Amino acid sequence: TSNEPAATQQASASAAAPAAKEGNDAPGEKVVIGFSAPAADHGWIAAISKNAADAAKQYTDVEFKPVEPTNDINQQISAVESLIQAKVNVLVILPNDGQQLNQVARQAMDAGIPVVNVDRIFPDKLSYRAWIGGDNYGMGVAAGHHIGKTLKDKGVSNPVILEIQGIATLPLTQDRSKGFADALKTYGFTVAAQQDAKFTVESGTQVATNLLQAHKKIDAIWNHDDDQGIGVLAAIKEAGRNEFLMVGGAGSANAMRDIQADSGVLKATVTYPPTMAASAIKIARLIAQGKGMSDLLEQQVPQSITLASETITKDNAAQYLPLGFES
Amino acid sequence: MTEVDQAASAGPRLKAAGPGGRFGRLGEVRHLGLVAALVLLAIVGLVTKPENFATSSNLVSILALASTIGVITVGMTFVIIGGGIDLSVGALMALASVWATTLATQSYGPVVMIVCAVLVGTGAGLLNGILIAYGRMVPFIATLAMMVAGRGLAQRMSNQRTQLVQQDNSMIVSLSTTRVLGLPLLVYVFALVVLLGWLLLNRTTFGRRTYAVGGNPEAARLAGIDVRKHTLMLYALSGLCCGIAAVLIMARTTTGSSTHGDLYELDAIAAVIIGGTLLSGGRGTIIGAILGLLIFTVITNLFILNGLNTADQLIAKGAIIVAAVLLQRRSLKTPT
Amino acid sequence: MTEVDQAASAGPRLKAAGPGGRFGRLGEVRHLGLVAALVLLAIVGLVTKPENFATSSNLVSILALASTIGVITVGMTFVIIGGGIDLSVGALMALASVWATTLATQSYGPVVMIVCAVLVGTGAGLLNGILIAYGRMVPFIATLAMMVAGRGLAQRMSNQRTQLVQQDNSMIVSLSTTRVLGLPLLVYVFALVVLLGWLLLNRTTFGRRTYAVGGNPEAARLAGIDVRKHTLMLYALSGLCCGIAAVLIMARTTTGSSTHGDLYELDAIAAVIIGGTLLSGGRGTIIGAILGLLIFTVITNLFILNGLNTADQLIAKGAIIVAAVLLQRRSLKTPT
Amino acid sequence: MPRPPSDASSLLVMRGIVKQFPGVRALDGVDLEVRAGEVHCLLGQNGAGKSTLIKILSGAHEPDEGEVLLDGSPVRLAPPTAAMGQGIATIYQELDLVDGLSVTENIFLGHEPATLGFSRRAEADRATAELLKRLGHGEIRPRTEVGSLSPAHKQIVSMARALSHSARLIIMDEPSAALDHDEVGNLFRVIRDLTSQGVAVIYISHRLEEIREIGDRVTVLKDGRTVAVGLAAKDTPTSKIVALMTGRNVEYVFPPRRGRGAHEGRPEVLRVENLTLRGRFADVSFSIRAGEIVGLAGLVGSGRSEIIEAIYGARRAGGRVVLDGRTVRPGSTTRAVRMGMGLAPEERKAQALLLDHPVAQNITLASLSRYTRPRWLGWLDRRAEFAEAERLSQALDIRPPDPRRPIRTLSGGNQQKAVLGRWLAEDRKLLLLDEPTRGVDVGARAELYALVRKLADDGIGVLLVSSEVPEVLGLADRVLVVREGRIVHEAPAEDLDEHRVLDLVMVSAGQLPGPDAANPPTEGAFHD
Ligand SMILES: Nc1ncnc2c1ncn2[C@@H]1O[C@H](COP(=O)(O)OP(=O)(O)OP(=O)(O)O)[C@@H](O)[C@H]1O
Ligand SMILES: Nc1ncnc2c1ncn2[C@@H]1O[C@H](COP(=O)(O)OP(=O)(O)OP(=O)(O)O)[C@@H](O)[C@H]1O
Ligand SMILES: O[C@@H]1[C@@H](O)[C@H](O)OC[C@H]1O
Ligand SMILES: [Mg+2]
Ligand SMILES: [Mg+2]
Repeated sequence: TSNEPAATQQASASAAAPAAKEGNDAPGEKVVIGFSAPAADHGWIAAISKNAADAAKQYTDVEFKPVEPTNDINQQISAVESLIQAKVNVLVILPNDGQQLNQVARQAMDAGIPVVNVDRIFPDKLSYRAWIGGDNYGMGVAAGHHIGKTLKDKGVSNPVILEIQGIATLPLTQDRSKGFADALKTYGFTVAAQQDAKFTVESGTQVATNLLQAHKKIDAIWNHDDDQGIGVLAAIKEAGRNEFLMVGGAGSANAMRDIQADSGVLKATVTYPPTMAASAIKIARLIAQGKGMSDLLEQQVPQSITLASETITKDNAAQYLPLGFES
Repeated sequence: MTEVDQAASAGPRLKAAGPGGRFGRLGEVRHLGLVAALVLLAIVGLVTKPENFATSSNLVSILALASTIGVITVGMTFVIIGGGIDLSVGALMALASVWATTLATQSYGPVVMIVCAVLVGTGAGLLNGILIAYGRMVPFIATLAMMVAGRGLAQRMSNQRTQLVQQDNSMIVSLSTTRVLGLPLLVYVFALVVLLGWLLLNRTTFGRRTYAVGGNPEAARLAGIDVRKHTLMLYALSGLCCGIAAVLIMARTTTGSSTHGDLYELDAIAAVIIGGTLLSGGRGTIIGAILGLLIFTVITNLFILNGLNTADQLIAKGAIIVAAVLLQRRSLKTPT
Repeated sequence: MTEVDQAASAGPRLKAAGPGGRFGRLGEVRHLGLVAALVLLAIVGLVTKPENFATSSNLVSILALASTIGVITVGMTFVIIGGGIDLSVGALMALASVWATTLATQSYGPVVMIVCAVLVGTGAGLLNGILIAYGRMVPFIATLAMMVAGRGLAQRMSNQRTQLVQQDNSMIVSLSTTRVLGLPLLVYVFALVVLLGWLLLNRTTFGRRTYAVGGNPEAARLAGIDVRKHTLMLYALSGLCCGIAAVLIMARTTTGSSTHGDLYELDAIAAVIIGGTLLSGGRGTIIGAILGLLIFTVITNLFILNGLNTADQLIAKGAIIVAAVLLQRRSLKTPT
Repeated sequence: MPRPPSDASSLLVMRGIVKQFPGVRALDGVDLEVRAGEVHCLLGQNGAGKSTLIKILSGAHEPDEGEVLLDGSPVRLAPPTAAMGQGIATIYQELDLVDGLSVTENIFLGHEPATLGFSRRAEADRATAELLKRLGHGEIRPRTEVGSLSPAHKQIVSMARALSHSARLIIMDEPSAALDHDEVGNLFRVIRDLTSQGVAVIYISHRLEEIREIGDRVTVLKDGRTVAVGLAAKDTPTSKIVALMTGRNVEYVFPPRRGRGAHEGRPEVLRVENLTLRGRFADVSFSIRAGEIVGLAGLVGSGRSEIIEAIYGARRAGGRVVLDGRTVRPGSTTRAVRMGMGLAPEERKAQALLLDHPVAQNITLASLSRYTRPRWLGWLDRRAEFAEAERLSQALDIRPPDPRRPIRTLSGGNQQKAVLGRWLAEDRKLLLLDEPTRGVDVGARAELYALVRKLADDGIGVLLVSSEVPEVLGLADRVLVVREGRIVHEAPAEDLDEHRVLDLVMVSAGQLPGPDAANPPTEGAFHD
C-alpha cells in the first residue's frame, strides 16, 4: 500500500538490482526498449510497470518507451503497432491476452524487432525471442500442497476447500486452478466451490461475503491474488470467521506482513513476482545489444525463463518481504 | 426512450411509477411486480439452499452488500427523475475513497476522513452539475468525462495502489464490524439515506420540483423554478451520496482504491429503471429503485450459494432481469 | 435528458443535429465543432510528435483502431436516433466472435465463419428488438440483460478460453494484414458500412422513418408507420453491425473471445452523442458519430505516442471531452 | 387577493413591443392597453403573434424593444417569477403541466405552501379542491396524477393554477380550444366572477362567438402589428373584425352541401358494426358513403376520439370495421393507412407532429413510399418529395411559406394545416378528423371547410369530430350524437339545430348543473 510509512516503502526492483556497473551492466550500444502492458489498475500490474521503468532508468544506454496501458485488446494492438512504426530496437510486452496479441508480436518479430514476452505467453514461438514469467501451474501446486499438507497433518477428512480466482477468462487463472486441483488430488481432496473476483479489492469483499454464507464451515481458502485478498480478508473479519486457514497468491508485501504477524487466517502466500518486468528489461537490453547473460555460459539470452513459485509462511516471510510488492 | 413502448401499445396506457399522492408506498400496485420477483427469488433460495438462505446472517450479508450501491442508487434516482443521468458515480466513490485514505488525510483521524470523502463526492457532483446546468453539456457526456477523469485522478492520488485504512482510524472500519441489534452500522447508514431520500423526494418542495424539472422543464421554468440551479443541486446530491458510499466501502474493504465502484453506474441505473423510473425523467420512486437493487443483490447471493460459475451466473442473470421486468409488467396490467 | 438544456436556455435554442433536407453533410455547421476539435488534436499531434503523428502508417493505425467500434457506432446511431439504446453491442460482438471461432464452425471454413458471426449478431439483435418492441421492455434494461447474458453465453461456449483462428481460415485474418492502396481491407469494410449506413439513414424511407419513430413514436404510429416492426429492425441492424465488427476483431486479434468489446457500448454511445445525436431520439447524424469516434481514437493515439501514464491519460481524456463539447457548442452558437 | 377596480385608468400598457426570432419578426411594434376588471380580447390570425405577446407578458420571453407599464410604471417581467410577482398569471396555449405530478402539485408548482421546505400537503389539497370547485369541477381529485386526465380536465387544472396566484391580470391563451360548449359556459362564469372582483382578463380565442359573449374590448393583431385597439366587443360587426384580422373579406360560411339524399346511391366507404371497447363505448354502428361528411357530436369525454381511434386501428376494439367492402383487421394503423384511411388526431403536438422536423417532412410522413424509386428499395426521390410538400404547403397557404422550417416554429393553426396536408398527399378513401379546427383562425377555417367539402365532393368519406356544435352542423351532411359511448341519435344535419344537439348530448338535459344550461348562447352571433 502506498500509504505505509515511508520506511517500509522500498523499491522492490532496485533492491534486487546489482549496483555494480560491470559485466552485463557495463554500458553498451544505445537501445530503445518499447514497453506495453495492461492498465495498471491493481498493485501487481502497477508493480510491473514501475519495475520496468525503474530497471530501465538504471541504464544510461537504454531509452524506455512505454505506451498507453490499456485493457482493450484492440488498443493494445494499436499501441504495439505504433512501437513497431517507431522502430524501437526491442519490445517488452505483457499482453492482455497472449493469443490475441500474438499476431502483432509476430509482426514485430518479422520486422526484425525482438520481442520479450512477459507473464501471459504467446502461443506461437515465432512471436517472441524470449519469455519470462511466473509458474502459474506451479503456484496452484504450491498452494495445493500447503493446504493439503496442513489439513492432512490436522487429520481433517473431507475438508471444505474454497478457491477465489482472479479474472476467470485468463489462461493463467485456469493454469493456477489446474495446479491447485492436481496438488489437492494427491491428498484425496477436492475444491468445494470456486468463484472469481476480478483482481479487485471490492470484488474480493463481495465474493467472499457471499461464499462465507454459502459455507458455514470452511477448512481452507486459496485466494489467487493478494491484491483482491485485502477485500477477502475484510469480508472474513466482518463475518467474524476464523475456523479456516487462507493462502494467498502473488506475494504482496502486505500479505507477507500479515503472515508474519500471524494474527489472522492468512497463513501463507505463493509467489508470482512482478520483478519479472525488471528482469525482462534487462533481458531485452542484452538481446538488443547481442549479449548473453554473464552468469551463464551461453552466448545468447535463453529463450524461456520460468520463475519458481515459492511458498511464504511465517517462518520465511522476513526473508521475502523486501521482494514483496505494495498492493 | 420508453415512448416506443407507449406508442406501440394499442390498449389502455400503462403508467410508469409516478409521484402521486399515494406514491412511494411499498404495497403499491406498481411495486407488486418487484416484490413478487423478490419473493420468487426468496422461494428459490429457500428451496435450493434451505440451510443457508434464510439465516439471519445471510440476510445481513445481503443488506451489507446492497448498502454501498444502495446509497448511490438513492442519488441516482433523484438525478434520473430530474431528467438526467450520472455515469460518474462509481468513479466518484473511488475518488472519494482514495482522497479520504491518503496518508495526509488519515493523519487527521476518522472524522476528517469521513468529511473529506463526503466533500470530495459533493464537490465533484457540483462540478458535474455546473457542466450540465450552466455549461449546458449533455449529462451523459459530462458525467462520462467526469467518470474517466475521476478514475484517472484517483489512480494518480493513490499511485495506483490500494490504500489501507490505518489501525488508528479503525473507527471507520467499525461501521462494518460493529453491530447494533444484529445489524452492522453501515446498514443503518443505508437505511437512513433511503429514509431521508424518500422524505426529500416525497415530502419537500425540492423533491416535487425534481419531478417537474425532469418531466417538463419548460413548464418548470414557466412556473418560476430555477431549473439550472435545481439541476446543479441534483448532481451535487448524487455526488454527496457517492461520498457517503465511499465511507461505506472504506469500512467494508478497509481500503480506499481507484478500482472501487467499477461499473456501479450501470448497476445503479439499472436498479433505478427496473424500479419503474423512466430514463426520460419526471417519474419514479426510491422504493422501486431499492427493490430493484435488492433483486440484483439477491440474485448474486443465490448464485454463489448455489455455486454457479460466472458464465452461468451471467446467463441466468440476463434471463432473470427479463423475467422480472415481464412479471412487473403483468402485475401492472391486471388492475388497470 | 437534454431537455434541461433547452429549458434552461432562455435565449434562442441550439439545435442538435437534425434530419433536414441538407443534413448529414460533413461541412455542415453542426459538425464544424467536431472537425475543429479533430484539427486541434492533429495540431497537438504534429507539435508533440512531428516524426510519428502524421506518418501514413500512423494514420492507417488510427483508422484500423477505429474500424471495429466504428462499425458498431453506425448501428448505435440508428438505434439512438430511433429513440432507443443498445448496451449489448460489446457483448454481442464477443458472442459472435466466439461462435464463429468454435472448432465446429471453423471446420466449415472462413465464409461460413463470417456468415455465422453476422447471423449470430443479427439474431441476438432481433431478440433485443422483440423484447423491446413486442415485450415492451425498456431498451436500457432489455439490452442490459442481453449484454450480461451474451457475455455469459460467450464464456460458456468458449469455456472461458481465447479461441484462435486456425491457419486454414487465415483468409479472415488477411482482412487485417492485406493492404490495398496502403490501407488494410478492414478499413474498407468500415468505410463501406459507414457509406451504406449514411445512405440508409439519409436517402431511404427507412432512415426517414427512423427519425420519426425516435422523434415522436405516437405521431409515427398514427401516420401509419409500423413502429414496432421498425424498432425491431433497428435493433437487428445494430446486431448486424456487431456481427460485422466481430469479423473485424477476429481479423485484428486472430481470435474469438468472450472478453472482446469490453465497454464498447459506452464508447459507441459516447461517440454518437458527442456527434450531436440526442439520447432522447429523433435527431442525429452518422457523420457526427464517426467524427466523435475519431476524436476518441485520435486522443488515444496521441496518448500512446506521447507515452502518458494511465492516470494522466484518463484525466486528460475527461478534460478533452469537456473541451470538445464546449467547443462544439460555441461553433453552433455563432451562426444562429 | 385581487385589488378593487381602479377607475378607468389602464392596468397594463404595452408600447412598441418587438420580438425577433431567428428568421421571423414575430412582433413588430405591438401596442396593447388593458383596464382592470375588463375582458380584453386579443384577436389575430394564426401566427399573428398573440402567443408571443402573452409570453412576453408572462415573462417567458424578453422583448427586444418596447416598454411595458403596469399601473403606470415601467416593469420588467422576465423571468416568469417576476411577472408572477407583479400579479400576472398565465394559462398557456400549449398545456404546460407536469404529467408525473398530482393535480395539487401542478397547481402549486413553484409556489408550494411549505414549512422549512416540507410541503404542507393537506393545506394545498384543500386549496386545490376549492379552486376546482370554483371552476365547477369538484369531481377532479387533488391527488390524481395529471397525466391520467383528459385534455379538457388538464385545461381545467391549468386554469386552477392561474387562479391560485391571486393575480390581478390573468392571461388565457385559447383556453376554450379543448373545451366543449358546457365547459365553456363554466369558464365564462369564472371569468365574470373574476372581473367582478376587478381582475383583468386577456382572452384569446379563434371562436368569434365567444368574443361576443364574454369580451369587453378587442385588440386585433396582424403580422406582428396592432391593427385595431379597444374595439367594442359587442358592437363591432364580425365582418369588420375578420377583415381587420385577415386583410380581406372572408365569407365565414360553410360550403354548400349536395343536399338531402344526395349520397343515397353511392357506395359505402365505411361501415362500422357493433364497435365496442369495454368501459369506453359500445355497439357503435353506422356507415359513411362516398362523398359524405358525417359528424360526431358529443361532450368532451363521451368517447368520440376513442371511436375514431378504434376505426383507425390505433386502439383494439371489438366489432367490425369495413372499408370500401374490405374488413379492416383491428389493431394496426399501418394497415388502416394502407387501405386508404387518414387521421388528423386530436392532440396535434403529441400525436401528429415531429416538432423538430421541417414542415415538408411532416407533410410527407404518411406518403413516403410515393416518392420512392424503386419502391422495394425505399430509395427516396427527395426532389419529388420536397416538390409535393411545397405544392401542398402553398395550396394550404401555410405560413410562413417555407417548408424547410422546423414545424415547431409555426403557429398552432399553421401546424394543423400541415397535419391535414399529410393526408392530401395521397389518395384517401376515408378521412377521420378529430377537432380539425382547434386553434385555427377564422380565415384558415373557411379554407379548411372548403377543402374538406371539396375532398368529399371528390368522393372521399369524412368522419368529423368537433366540440363546436355549429361546426358539426354546418359542415356535416349527417350527424351522429354520441353520449357516454353510445350513439343516441342520428339525423341529417339540416334536421338539427344547436339546441336540439345540446339537449341530446347532455346526460339528461336539465339534470346537469351549470348556469348556462338554461341560458344557451345566442345563436346567430356566430353567423352574423
Ligand atoms: N420559438 C420560436 N422560434 C421561432 N419562431 C417563432 C417562435 N415562436 C413563435 N414563432 C413565430 O412567431 C410568429 C408568431 O407566433 P405566435 O405563436 O405568437 O402566433 P399566434 O398569434 O399565437 O398564433 P396561433 O393563433 O396559431 O396560436 C409565428 O410566425 C411563429 O412561427
Ligand atoms: N389515456 C387515457 N387514460 C385514461 N382515460 C382516458 C384516456 N384517454 C381517454 N380517456 C377517457 O376516456 C373517455 C373518452 O375519451 P375521448 O377522448 O374518446 O372522448 P371525446 O369524446 O373524444 O372527448 P374529447 O373531446 O376530450 O376528445 C374519457 O372519459 C377520457 O377521460
Ligand atoms: O494481473 C495478474 C496478477 O494480479 C496475478 O496475481 O498474477 C498474474 C497477473 O497477470
Ligand atoms: Mg398562439
Ligand atoms: Mg376527442
